[in-house]
Amino acid sequence: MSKTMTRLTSEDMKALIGAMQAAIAENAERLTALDQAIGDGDHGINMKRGFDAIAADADAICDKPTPQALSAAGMKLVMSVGGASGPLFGTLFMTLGKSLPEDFECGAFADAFAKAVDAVAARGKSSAGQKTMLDVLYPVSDALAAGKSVGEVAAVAAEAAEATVPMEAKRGRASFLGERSIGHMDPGSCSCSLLVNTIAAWISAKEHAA
Amino acid sequence: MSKTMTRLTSEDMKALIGAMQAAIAENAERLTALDQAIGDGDHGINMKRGFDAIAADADAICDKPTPQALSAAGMKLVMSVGGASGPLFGTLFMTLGKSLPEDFECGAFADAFAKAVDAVAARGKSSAGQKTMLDVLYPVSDALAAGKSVGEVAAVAAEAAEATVPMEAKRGRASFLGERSIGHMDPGSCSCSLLVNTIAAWISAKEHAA
Amino acid sequence: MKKFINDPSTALQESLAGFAAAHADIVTLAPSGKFVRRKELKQGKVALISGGGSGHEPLHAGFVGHGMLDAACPGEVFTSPTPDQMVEAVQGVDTGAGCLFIVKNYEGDVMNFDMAAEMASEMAGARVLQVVTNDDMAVEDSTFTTGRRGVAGTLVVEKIVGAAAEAGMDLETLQELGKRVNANTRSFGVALTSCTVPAAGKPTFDIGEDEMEFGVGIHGEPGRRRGKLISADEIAEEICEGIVRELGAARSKPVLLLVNGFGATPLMELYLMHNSARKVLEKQGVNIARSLTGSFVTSLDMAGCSVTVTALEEDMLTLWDAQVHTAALRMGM
Amino acid sequence: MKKFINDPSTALQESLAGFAAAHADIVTLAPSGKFVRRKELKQGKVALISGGGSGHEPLHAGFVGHGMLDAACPGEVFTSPTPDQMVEAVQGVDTGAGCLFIVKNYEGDVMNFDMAAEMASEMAGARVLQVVTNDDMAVEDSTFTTGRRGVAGTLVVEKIVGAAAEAGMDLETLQELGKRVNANTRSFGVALTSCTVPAAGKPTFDIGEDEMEFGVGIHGEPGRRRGKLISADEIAEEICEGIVRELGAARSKPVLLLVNGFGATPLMELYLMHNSARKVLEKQGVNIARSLTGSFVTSLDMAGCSVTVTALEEDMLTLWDAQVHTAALRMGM
Ligand SMILES: Nc1ncnc2c1ncn2[C@@H]1O[C@H](COP(=O)(O)OP(=O)(O)O)[C@@H](O)[C@H]1O
Ligand SMILES: Nc1ncnc2c1ncn2[C@@H]1O[C@H](COP(=O)(O)OP(=O)(O)O)[C@@H](O)[C@H]1O
Ligand SMILES: [Mg+2]
Ligand SMILES: [Mg+2]
Ligand SMILES: [Mg+2]
Ligand SMILES: [Mg+2]
Repeated sequence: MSKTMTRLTSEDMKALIGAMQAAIAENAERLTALDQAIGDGDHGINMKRGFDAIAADADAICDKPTPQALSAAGMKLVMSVGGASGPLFGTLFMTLGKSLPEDFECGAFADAFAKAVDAVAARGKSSAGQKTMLDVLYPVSDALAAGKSVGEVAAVAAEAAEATVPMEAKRGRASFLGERSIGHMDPGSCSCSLLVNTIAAWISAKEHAA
Repeated sequence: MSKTMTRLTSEDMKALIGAMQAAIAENAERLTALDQAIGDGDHGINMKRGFDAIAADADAICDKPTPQALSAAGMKLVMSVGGASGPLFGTLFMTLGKSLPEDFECGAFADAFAKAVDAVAARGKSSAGQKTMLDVLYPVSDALAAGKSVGEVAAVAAEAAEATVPMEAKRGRASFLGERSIGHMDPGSCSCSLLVNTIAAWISAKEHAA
Repeated sequence: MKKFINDPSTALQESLAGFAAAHADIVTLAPSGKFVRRKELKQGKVALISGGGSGHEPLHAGFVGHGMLDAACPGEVFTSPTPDQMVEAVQGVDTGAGCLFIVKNYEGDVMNFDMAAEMASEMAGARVLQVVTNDDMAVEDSTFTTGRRGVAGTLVVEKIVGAAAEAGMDLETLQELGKRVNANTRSFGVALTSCTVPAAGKPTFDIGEDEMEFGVGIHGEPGRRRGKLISADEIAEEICEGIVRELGAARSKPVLLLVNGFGATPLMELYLMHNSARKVLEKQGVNIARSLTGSFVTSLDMAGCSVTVTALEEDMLTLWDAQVHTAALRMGM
Repeated sequence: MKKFINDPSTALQESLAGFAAAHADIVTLAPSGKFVRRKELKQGKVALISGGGSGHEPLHAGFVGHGMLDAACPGEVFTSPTPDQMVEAVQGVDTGAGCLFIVKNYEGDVMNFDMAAEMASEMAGARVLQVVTNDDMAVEDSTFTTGRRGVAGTLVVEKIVGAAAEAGMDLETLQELGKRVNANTRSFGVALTSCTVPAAGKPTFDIGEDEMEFGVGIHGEPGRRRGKLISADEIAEEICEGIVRELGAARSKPVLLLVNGFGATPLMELYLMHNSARKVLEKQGVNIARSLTGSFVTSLDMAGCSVTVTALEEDMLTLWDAQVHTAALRMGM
């Protein structure tokens, strides 16, 4: 992420939404399969419903300044996804929106992201090490705070998702399985990593083009 | 069947019951499979329940003279089999009992058998050519009337059962299938042939031993 | 075969024992196990007795009680009961006004109930009349053959005739009413999977992952034809247009729409089918006055459903709405 | 996948439309499709609102009506509803006495209902309390983890609290009652087959022809362990002995026994399971005062069943017997 002040244009935001929607759609089956193994088999379907809803409303959302657009996208997720991931991803985006100034640089983004992750933990009454999306969100937050490059942040996310495989779930549906949850990747962690990677790729491409 | 007067002893009858019970038990799965193809998949189970019930009461049944024993066996079938085969096989045995003198020779047996088959047709409101047990019972009745040997009668029964394969059912559950009933042997015809062959084998063995 | 059972040969009696214990306020299982009867008989009322092979639960025992049946005789799975069961039932529930047998049109049932009726009148001097139901449109009607099967429409006959019996109607009039309801009723069923008879241990028929059976009976009998799986709307269209055609002039009457599951079909799909059927019927100008959705006349664990339509004459509509208190159907009390 | 549907993405709304049309005398579907409400509201009565992922029919919409719920919010299949649904439902059915949310303990449900409760009080000034059900004994209880799931016992909470609300009990007392019923209730489920989520198109889990899943949830979540298929009596013994142990001292109270099918299990097997469960409970000296047998809290087309036992305190027994008139449960009216 560039160290200079950034303001996402409406076009940027639309492009980002399109990229995230496409990434979720392409991986929906895989996400659902992960959830079939240790959950109830709907995670891909849920995420797709949410990002399709955001995309359907992208014009209105992207008319707003970035913080408000993030809040609006979060509210869309809350109102369209349901399940555990709806309130959690919704809270993530909504809190990010609430905490971000209109023009922001890397440090401000990292601060806002940290607040957003804490809000997710509060909403989910959960913490790190419980085999949930937090196990990707916290490492990503730390990497951002440490000023890592977008490529590095993306790698952290991917590794963190991978690292949920040997964990025993303590929160979310997978917790019902106890020890049997070991050996499978947490679906929500997989979508977090996917979204982080998608955003990182978009930023890299843009920086490269610039 | 011998032309001389016959009187079945209690032991004869018990042996016959045992032979029929064994034949049905050995073939129950095959009969059920035939009924799965064009009926409701219970014919073997039904027949087995009936002949097991007769066998369980064989002492009491075989204490009686042959005609009364036949009637009692028929009543046992009626009260234990259910389905279409219960009343029909029951009527066959009951009418045979009612029509047979205590001492009988071949001709009297053929007459009684013909009456019994007519009673089956009346109970079933059915006639020859409808792909039912009657398509074995009538040829067997004719063969008996013609004074054929037990071996010949058994062969007639087996051929007649085989001949139900290309027929279209007009009575019984298979009739619901219309043309799709073509190409399968009628289960009730198969059990008739099986019983006739079992009895024939028993008589042959006895005559041979005598 | 995967079922909650201990032993196929005792499954029926264990299930009946559970049923009777669960509904001891409504029914009693005869000590012989041969029939289930209404706990409190109503003196002077015509006794309604039905029965048939088991595996169609809640039919028939689930419909024993106030405003419906007085006794139900459960045969082995998919095998009609034996005459002694109905004879015992007549002796158990006839309070002097006579008995009406409600029999589904299968030769096994018809013959066993016929024999029972003969025996009951010879032995006990009981007055017995019968109504034979044959609502299954999938089979061609004919007097030279077995003709149409009795399927889910039997429930409609039992409910309406049951209400009339409760109201004190006499035996002959009840028989006439039963025949009239049956004549006004048509059903058609489709299956997505086979059922498995416990004693047989394997499915009655094989069916491909993309196939369905049209015109299936309630015993997993192969139906009219095998075809590709089609959508709920297409199924509803094929079934309902056929039913409306067969009902002829009666289609202008208010109708009862029964969407019936075969045992393994979830309610979510049945209500969706109800929705699809309703759209077709309404497009055809049919007035759906009453409806019932659920698994009432089943085929063990078969996935599938049937649609039944009864054209309701005025008396039938009133009788349909009458109080009923049975294990599987309860209204107004 | 073999289902009676047109398109997985419209299946829920079509099914809801069918449900609402079939039961127009009892319920109304909000024009937005976001909730199903009781047709006639009772002024001054606390409004009971439940909901959750769909695929558990008849839960919850089938329990909307006199003596039970005022509104049900159906989420997508196995996905909790979104907060806007509950907020709309509050606006639709709150007559001033406040609202009680009855929520099954899944994080999705808890979070969405929490958000809805916050929004409803912020936006509309509504008074909202909640009862979270967690009767599933298959999962260990713990405050550090998600804890036990809410399963079939939810129906018992809805019935008893519903009757109390109908009788005019206030919001706080209802919440206390709901918690008490939940605390007195334990369930355990087993599955013979998986279910298939329409949008996923294939079974949630694979299971061998001779295997069963012990402690399965109502979403086809893998359970506590996979084991060989055992007999109904053995299953009942394992489940009921565990439940009685967990109920502790409450086992001396009269109990309600609920044998619940998961969607593809026929009634014949459920009554057999009832019989098996009854034998075990009676051997343990438990007094079965009431019972319910049927498919009430399902998992789409999963074959399986659960056993629920509620130790009934005196007030609960009276409330269980109170009149109720919903699509799926009807007593006394
Ligand atoms: N309490 C929680 N805190 C953080 N994340 C959670 C929590 N509960 C669930 N999750 C995340 O949500 C994901 C599941 O989302 P999804 O399948 O869409 O919802 P549901 O579990 O309701 O079906 C899990 O993989 C996990 O990452
Ligand atoms: N009306 C009838 N007349 C003569 N035989 C019949 C008639 N109906 C059925 N059957 C015979 O009964 C056999 C079926 O017996 P079974 O399977 O035991 O009874 P169900 O058909 O009631 O299940 C058929 O194969 C046929 O031979
Ligand atoms: Mg999920
Ligand atoms: Mg048969
Ligand atoms: Mg049969
Ligand atoms: Mg879910």
